[in-house]
Amino acid sequence: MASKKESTFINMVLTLLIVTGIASATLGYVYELTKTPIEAAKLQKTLKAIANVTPAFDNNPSAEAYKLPVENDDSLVCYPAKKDGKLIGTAISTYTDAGFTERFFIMVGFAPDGSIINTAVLSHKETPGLGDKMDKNKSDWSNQVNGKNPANFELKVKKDGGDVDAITAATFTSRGFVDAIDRAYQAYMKGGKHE
Amino acid sequence: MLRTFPKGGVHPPENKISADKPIEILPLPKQVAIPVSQHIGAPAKIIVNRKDKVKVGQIIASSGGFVSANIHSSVSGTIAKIDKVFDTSGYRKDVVIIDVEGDEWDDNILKSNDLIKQISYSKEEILKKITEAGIVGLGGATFPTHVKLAVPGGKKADILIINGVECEPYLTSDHRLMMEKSSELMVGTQLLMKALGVDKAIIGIENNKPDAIEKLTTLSKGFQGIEIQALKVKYPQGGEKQLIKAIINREVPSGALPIDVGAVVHNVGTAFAVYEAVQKNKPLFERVVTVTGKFVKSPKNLLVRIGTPTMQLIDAAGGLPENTGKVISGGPMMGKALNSLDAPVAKGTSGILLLSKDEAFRAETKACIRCAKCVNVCPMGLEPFLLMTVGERKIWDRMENERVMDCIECGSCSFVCPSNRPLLDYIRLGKNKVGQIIRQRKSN
Amino acid sequence: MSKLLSLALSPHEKGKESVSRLMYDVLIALLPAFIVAIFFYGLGAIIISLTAVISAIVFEYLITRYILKKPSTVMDGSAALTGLLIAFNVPSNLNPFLVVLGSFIAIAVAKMSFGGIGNNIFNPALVARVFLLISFPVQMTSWPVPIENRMKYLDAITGPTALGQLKEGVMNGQNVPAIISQMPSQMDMFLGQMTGSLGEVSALALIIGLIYMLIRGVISWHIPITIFTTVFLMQGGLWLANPGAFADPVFHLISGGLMLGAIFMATDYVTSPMNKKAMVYYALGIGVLTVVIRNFGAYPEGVSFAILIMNAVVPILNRYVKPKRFGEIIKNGK
Amino acid sequence: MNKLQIFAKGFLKENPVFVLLLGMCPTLGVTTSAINGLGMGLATTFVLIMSNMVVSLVKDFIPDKVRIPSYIVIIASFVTIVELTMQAYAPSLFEALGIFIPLIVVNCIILGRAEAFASKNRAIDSILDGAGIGLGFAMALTILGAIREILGSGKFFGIDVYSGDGALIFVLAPGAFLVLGYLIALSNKLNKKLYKK
Amino acid sequence: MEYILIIISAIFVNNIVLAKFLGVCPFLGVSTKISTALGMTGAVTFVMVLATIVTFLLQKYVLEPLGITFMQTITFILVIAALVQMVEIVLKKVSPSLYQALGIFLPLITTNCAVLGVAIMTAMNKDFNLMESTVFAFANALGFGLALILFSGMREHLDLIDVPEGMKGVPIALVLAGLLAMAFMGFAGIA
Amino acid sequence: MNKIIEHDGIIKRIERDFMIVSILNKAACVSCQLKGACTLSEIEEKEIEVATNPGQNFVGGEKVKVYYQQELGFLALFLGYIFPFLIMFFILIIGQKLKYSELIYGLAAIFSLLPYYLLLFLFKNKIKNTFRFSVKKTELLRDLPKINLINN
Amino acid sequence: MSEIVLYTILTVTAVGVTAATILYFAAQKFKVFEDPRIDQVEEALPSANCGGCGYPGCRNFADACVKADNLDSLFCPVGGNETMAKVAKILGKEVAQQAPKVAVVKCNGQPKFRARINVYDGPISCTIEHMMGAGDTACQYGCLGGGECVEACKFDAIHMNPNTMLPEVIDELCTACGACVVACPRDIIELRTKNKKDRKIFVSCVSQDKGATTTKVCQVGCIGCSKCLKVCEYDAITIGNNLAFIDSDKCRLCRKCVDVCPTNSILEIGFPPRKLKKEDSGADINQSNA
Ligand SMILES: Cc1cc2nc3c(=O)[nH]c(=O)nc-3n(C[C@H](O)[C@H](O)[C@H](O)COP(=O)(O)O)c2cc1C
Ligand SMILES: Cc1cc2nc3c(=O)[nH]c(=O)nc-3n(C[C@H](O)[C@H](O)[C@H](O)COP(=O)(O)O)c2cc1C
Ligand SMILES: Cc1cc2nc3c(=O)[nH]c(=O)nc-3n(C[C@H](O)[C@H](O)[C@H](O)COP(=O)(O)O)c2cc1C
Ligand SMILES: Cc1cc2nc3c(=O)[nH]c(=O)nc-3n(C[C@H](O)[C@H](O)[C@H](O)CO)c2cc1C
Ligand code: SF4
Ligand code: SF4
Ligand code: SF4
Ligand code: SF4
Ligand code: FES
Repeated sequence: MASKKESTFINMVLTLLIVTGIASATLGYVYELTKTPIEAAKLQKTLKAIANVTPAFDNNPSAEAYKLPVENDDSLVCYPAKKDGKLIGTAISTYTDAGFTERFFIMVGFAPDGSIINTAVLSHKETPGLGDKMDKNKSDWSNQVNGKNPANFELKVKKDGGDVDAITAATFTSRGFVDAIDRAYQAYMKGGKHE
Repeated sequence: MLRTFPKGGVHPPENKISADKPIEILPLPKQVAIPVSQHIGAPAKIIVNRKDKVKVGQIIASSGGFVSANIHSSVSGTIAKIDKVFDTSGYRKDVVIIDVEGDEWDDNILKSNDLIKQISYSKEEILKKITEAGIVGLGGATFPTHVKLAVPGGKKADILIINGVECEPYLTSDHRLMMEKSSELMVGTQLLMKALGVDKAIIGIENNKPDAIEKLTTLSKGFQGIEIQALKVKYPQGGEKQLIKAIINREVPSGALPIDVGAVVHNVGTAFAVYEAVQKNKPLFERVVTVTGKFVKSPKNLLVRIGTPTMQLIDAAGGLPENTGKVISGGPMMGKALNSLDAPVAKGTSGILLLSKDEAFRAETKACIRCAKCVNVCPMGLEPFLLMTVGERKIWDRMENERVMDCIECGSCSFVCPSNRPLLDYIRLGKNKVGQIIRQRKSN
Repeated sequence: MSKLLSLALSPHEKGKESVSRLMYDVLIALLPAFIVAIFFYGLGAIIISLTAVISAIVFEYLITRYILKKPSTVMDGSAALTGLLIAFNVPSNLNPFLVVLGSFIAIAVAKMSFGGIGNNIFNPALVARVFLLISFPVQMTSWPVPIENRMKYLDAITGPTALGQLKEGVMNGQNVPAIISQMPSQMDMFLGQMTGSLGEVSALALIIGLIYMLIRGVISWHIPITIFTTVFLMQGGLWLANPGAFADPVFHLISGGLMLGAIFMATDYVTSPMNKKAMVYYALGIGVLTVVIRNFGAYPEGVSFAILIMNAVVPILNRYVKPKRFGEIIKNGK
Repeated sequence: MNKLQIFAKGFLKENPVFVLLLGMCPTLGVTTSAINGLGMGLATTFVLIMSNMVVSLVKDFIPDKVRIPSYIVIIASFVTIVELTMQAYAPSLFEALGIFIPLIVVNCIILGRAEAFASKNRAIDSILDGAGIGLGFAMALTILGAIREILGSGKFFGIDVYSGDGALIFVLAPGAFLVLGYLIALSNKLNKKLYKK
Repeated sequence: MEYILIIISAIFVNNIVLAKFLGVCPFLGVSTKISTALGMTGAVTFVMVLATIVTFLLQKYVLEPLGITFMQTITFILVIAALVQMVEIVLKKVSPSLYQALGIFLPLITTNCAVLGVAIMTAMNKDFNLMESTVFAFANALGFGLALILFSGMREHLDLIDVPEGMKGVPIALVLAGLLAMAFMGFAGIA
Repeated sequence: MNKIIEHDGIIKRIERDFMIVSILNKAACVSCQLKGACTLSEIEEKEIEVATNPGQNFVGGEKVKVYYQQELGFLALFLGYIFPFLIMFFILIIGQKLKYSELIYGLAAIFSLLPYYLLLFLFKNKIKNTFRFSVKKTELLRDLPKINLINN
Repeated sequence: MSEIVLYTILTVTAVGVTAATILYFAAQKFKVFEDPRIDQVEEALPSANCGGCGYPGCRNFADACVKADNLDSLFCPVGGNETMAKVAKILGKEVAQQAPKVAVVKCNGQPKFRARINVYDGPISCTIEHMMGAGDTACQYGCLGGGECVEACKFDAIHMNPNTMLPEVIDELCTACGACVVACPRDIIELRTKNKKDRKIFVSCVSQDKGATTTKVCQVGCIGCSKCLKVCEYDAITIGNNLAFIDSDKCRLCRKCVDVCPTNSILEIGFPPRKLKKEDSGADINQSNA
């Protein structure tokens, strides 16, 4: 303990300056290092979601992304998936406030004719074990809309007179889920198809 | 609606088996053992010696302090020895043992049974006579009566309440006294009124003694200032705080005395003793004791000399039944279990109750189910279950904060508890410890 | 030996009350509701009740005997009562394993973990019910339709409860009178002809039980009556303010588990306050929370939650709301 | 104390979760599944080891009075490193652990201070100590997560253990408290048996 | 209305202790005195609100413009630790007797993960403006207080009963917290 | 009901007309096993000054109970934490209503504490006279005489 | 170096230094840390938390030791001299030696010596039974057998002997903390100076009744006959209130008094068995208690 630095004011400030300096420099450096992977990871997530809801494509949908306006000055991001320059599907990142808890986000893929190709949940805070069954990892409940065209498939849960079987004990989530799809569908059909 | 106190209370089976048995005089015993500590406060100091001859009514131990009382011989004879024997407290305590020889009364005592209605003494004279006669409260607390009558400066009594409630099951001594010595009782009451300087007295009697109510009501017309109040039957109406609340709707504050609300409460037995002391110069050396029990051969109300061994009373009531499980001095709710049948009758002994083996033992204690019945029956608004719980854990300061000292030890809580919890046992423990702590704090 | 006298401090006399007498009285008070349950739900009601009662007793016995190593308390009837109340709180087509699980949670978690009877803070039967409700929402919210299912058990035909229908309708923006008009008449509901947990359906039978318990002095009126009044007044206020969005107070009184909860569960000695003033506050809390949860929450029914939440408040009530002490005078300065 | 003992005490005798009862928030908050518990535990372990090491290396250069702030800075830096790394290479775990990652900082300050304060140890011991406590923490979290996952969703590390849903309550808040409560009771019992003199 | 929803949600539905698991250590360790729990609520309210205002400004006007939000953790913890200590120093300096009075009334306010947690939650919630953040912090403090007060009452009850040997202390406290959390789930969906 | 707050304390030293009593903390930290290790909450020994009355003889190291009126506790809480909180909140509300920038009124709210503390500083003595403690010896059971029922 | 790194360094250093400066002042102003010696002292204490020292819990005692000017009035009976020496060393203070003590139960009223006259039916608590009066037997001074002393002992040093129905102290475990002395409502337990090999001689009776009463009540009660007083060569015995008392500091364990006691109320414990000279019950009383 004898070798310990004395606690004079100068000593202290100096020490702290050095400690924080080194720490922040290190962090800044780590940040620089991880910046690219982090962004890549985020992109990867989006791309994966897009790939899940559209047929195989060969363009970069996120580079061609565009926005579609919806109510309340909000907008949805659309990712056109193209193969050989031809539009084979559009992934739309959509959301709903009709779920059980906060707003949640899903990705829906529409075929050019407006029928649903597939869906993927992006993020949600629904109750584990109930609402999270809309996630493909938890159950294949959401597959029931695949291939359906909202034009002749009422996007409502059966209780509300629609064609969708609700998740048992999670009607709210189910309602939110179809509400999100519907939002995307309406926007898409209202001229959101970018060939 | 009959009057009663508003909160709590229970209604145990009355079992007043001896209610219509007139008072009999118990034959003189061969030997008596007169305790010198028959009252709350300092024991009296013995002023006689072995081999001394004494007469009935002669003073044998004199008051040992401010709160204390004289003790008189209840028989005539020779002092055999001064010893320690078990008394109602369960401990061996000092007694004067006298061999009975004849029945020679002190010369001052008027032996005639004539009613002397005329009060010819001043307030001071009455007080003096009461002091000399060694009268203590006969309602059970045995608080020296003269102390209670000496209203401290700054306080003023405006009403005297005579406690004829006798709410304890089984006991009938007060009842019989009210029936057989009604007029004496009335005069005694007037003496007490005069001693206190009040012009109003109310005798409170529970409705299960309609004959006494009727008799006294008729009689009271001839005595100025005395009223009779019939009360709903509810235990512990005899507790003075409850009685005051029931009759004149005043609430004695926690930690205060009845005199703080202008009332003084005396038992009917006390009033009768006062009559005899003042009008007949007769010290307190005998009292009415009920000997009872469901299977006692002949339950009785006996006029007994102080110092008579308990066993003689039991013999007079047909002997000790085979299956006796418990002998209690007093009633079933507040009485004390005797650990020796030789324990002498004292001034405070209102009854001897015999319970059979079946009745005597307590049922198994179970966990408290928090049914709140004890809270609801507690006439003092305490929470017995809580007091017991903290008592078991020896948290005395919490007990003090929860007002354990307010408990009047009526036993309603233990009586009602469906889990047979010994609530009052632990509350007493707490009162004991907290009392000590408080005293220590004061002396600090 | 036989000549020895017994010594104990006073009182030497003991009233007739005993724990088992009280518990069996409550069981008797539950009898009318049980008969109604058998009438409406037949087989299911019997199976569920037997399973729950027996398993509760067995768990109580095993735990007191082998884990706590204390004298067993099964004979006092409280475990049987808890079991029966669990049964009364679940649909009559519940899987028996779930009933047993419920009994286990009630006895082992809610009761014995705290040291057994008299020590628990939360009502064991309600803990079991809410545990099952949260864990198995599907099974716990499919309600057999009365009468038709007398001989059916697991395969019963199900339908929504009145409150469930109400909540569903309100969520969809329907008008309340319109929703209620599709339901059984209030008289039918009062008698018990509606879907619901097997013991909660008949308000009439439960009120008979209440009267029995009041006469026998098992409970005092404070808790149930305060709950009824609070719910009636508060719901009445909402209803008067907006009859289109809120159901009428009578509907709320006779539907769902309000009667069962207010009469038999909120009054549980162990988990309710220890004096009458505190009981009124407690019951007030239950009433308000029930109305709030029923009208504004996600669950159509709120009595169980309301009681559990107020159970948590009971220690504070016991600590700060004291019975009126005799001789308590507001002391100034002294 | 030999090296092994330093390392091992964090497991049972001084297990931060079961015995010391520290870091309750992440313990309860992230253990909806075994994998989350393990992830959180390992992240904490990393921070503990690294910061213990750095602190014991630089302890002689830091005046006593500013040790606390310096220590906070060091720990917070490692936490941020974990945060960034996880975000880059394990994004889904990052999302699952959420707010509890930054909260490692609070936790480690508490766990690590004992080291910094009580024992002026050499770097190697400090590392061992950090590793012991950290892994003890990780073990506890994994066990808790596994139990909750099995009871609540019928899975173990994501693999079905039995069909059907399980009792949902165990993956929700009440289940966390309940399971931990009984686990601690159990560990008390075990500890008593093991360390009875 | 917005604010009322935030408040109800933070107190009942997403109670910081019972649903979000923040501040569990002081929750479990708090004394059994209800008045102390009340006092702690007051203190935590002040600290949480103050910390949230400061970190909100720091986040919005320093970290975000500079693009260094990743430094959130390190700056927040430093700022919060310093703030709490500063409040105490200032109080002790300006009025020692008030400080003493508080000291005997309360255990020290421990900056626990709840304060940091709330600060981070507000910072991460992009929708909140300063006022909403403050209300959110305030409501969370109240939620913490509510849980604390209920719990202190129940803990006091536990002191007077015979909890089985193995369950004494923390295990039974956790079971109790679990059951309380379960009861609180009844509030689901209210806000 | 119970309007008194009490704490166990030990008399640290006694001066002419006051003594220093250190409070044995009963809160979270005491039961915590790593209390010595906790930074953020510096477990601190709380010391208070208690005026001594003549006639009370206390000795150093003695265990006492410190008493304190609950209302005073709440008053202290109010002055120490609630009131400054209200001030901050009030300023925020005003700032928002007057449509200032968040930065401005945020800072204003924080710095509003300065004048508040200045005020406290000015009233230092008044506050000192308000907050008073009293101490009482703790009844240690072992000092009690035994119940002597035999000799009454 | 990118500007992000620069910003990072700037802000964090700024924040860090300010914060740290505040923390520094905090540390200075508060002088917060508990005296580390408290921990050290606590470490040295037996952590029995028995209260034998008069403080609730070892830590409080440690605190008091650290704060006290001298250790004269402070003693941990559990740890004894050894511990106090350690504490003194840590604190650099002086400590006075105290002779080790041990608890003895001064009642030998086994059922065979003292007949039951009643059956106590209340809760098992010596104090409550004591409030009732003499209790099961006619001795109003003797042990009630409720085991309140057993309950009070934190060291498992007292047990109820099922044969004698009396508490028995295990000398090796007894730390002389005195908890049992406090617990017993009848003052039956005494702390006596420990002799070598745990030998002890004491009057195993506390009855202050007159000899005649005592004889009736209990076969082994002290009747205050003074025979032992006369035979004791070391003035170790005093008689008061009809009761003999042997001062453990003066007693030299000569055992003369044991032989003369007509009621066998003086017990010798821990001695090698004597040649059975007398064939009376005295020997087996002692055996049963040894
Ligand atoms: C704690 C809790 C969590 C819940 N989580 C969800 C959920 O994630 N999604 C959902 O739709 N409903 C959720 N609910 C609402 C109920 O399950 C609700 O009764 C149900 O959604 C409507 O009933 P139904 O689906 O059976 O018609 C939750 C309720 C509670 C109390
Ligand atoms: C310490 C003490 C002092 C008392 N002082 C008075 C007194 O000054 N005046 C009085 O009328 N009664 C006094 N009493 C008597 C009580 O008021 C009461 O009558 C007595 O305790 C019997 O109460 P009980 O019959 O309800 O059991 C005193 C009692 C006690 C214990
Ligand atoms: C629970 C309880 C019940 C009592 N019951 C009676 C009773 O029935 N009759 C009676 O005269 N005194 C009864 N007392 C005693 C009275 O409180 C009071 O002491 C007595 O009436 C005062 O009169 P005294 O001083 O003449 O005895 C009872 C006391 C208590 C605490
Ligand atoms: C009036 C009354 C109501 C009761 N209600 C319940 C109840 O709702 N749930 C329960 O588990 N036990 C109930 N019991 C039984 C008993 O009190 C319960 O098992 C205890 O909570 C267990 O400690 C009740 C008992 C009585 C006397
Ligand atoms: S607590 Fe005291 S006053 Fe109350 S019922 Fe019990 S014995 Fe009677
Ligand atoms: S009457 Fe008995 S069981 Fe009921 S609350 Fe009181 S003590 Fe408990
Ligand atoms: S026998 Fe008595 S003195 Fe000895 S350790 Fe036990 S309680 Fe302490
Ligand atoms: S020695 Fe005292 S405390 Fe021990 S059992 Fe005998 S009477 Fe009870
Ligand atoms: S409070 Fe301890 S980890 Fe959150």
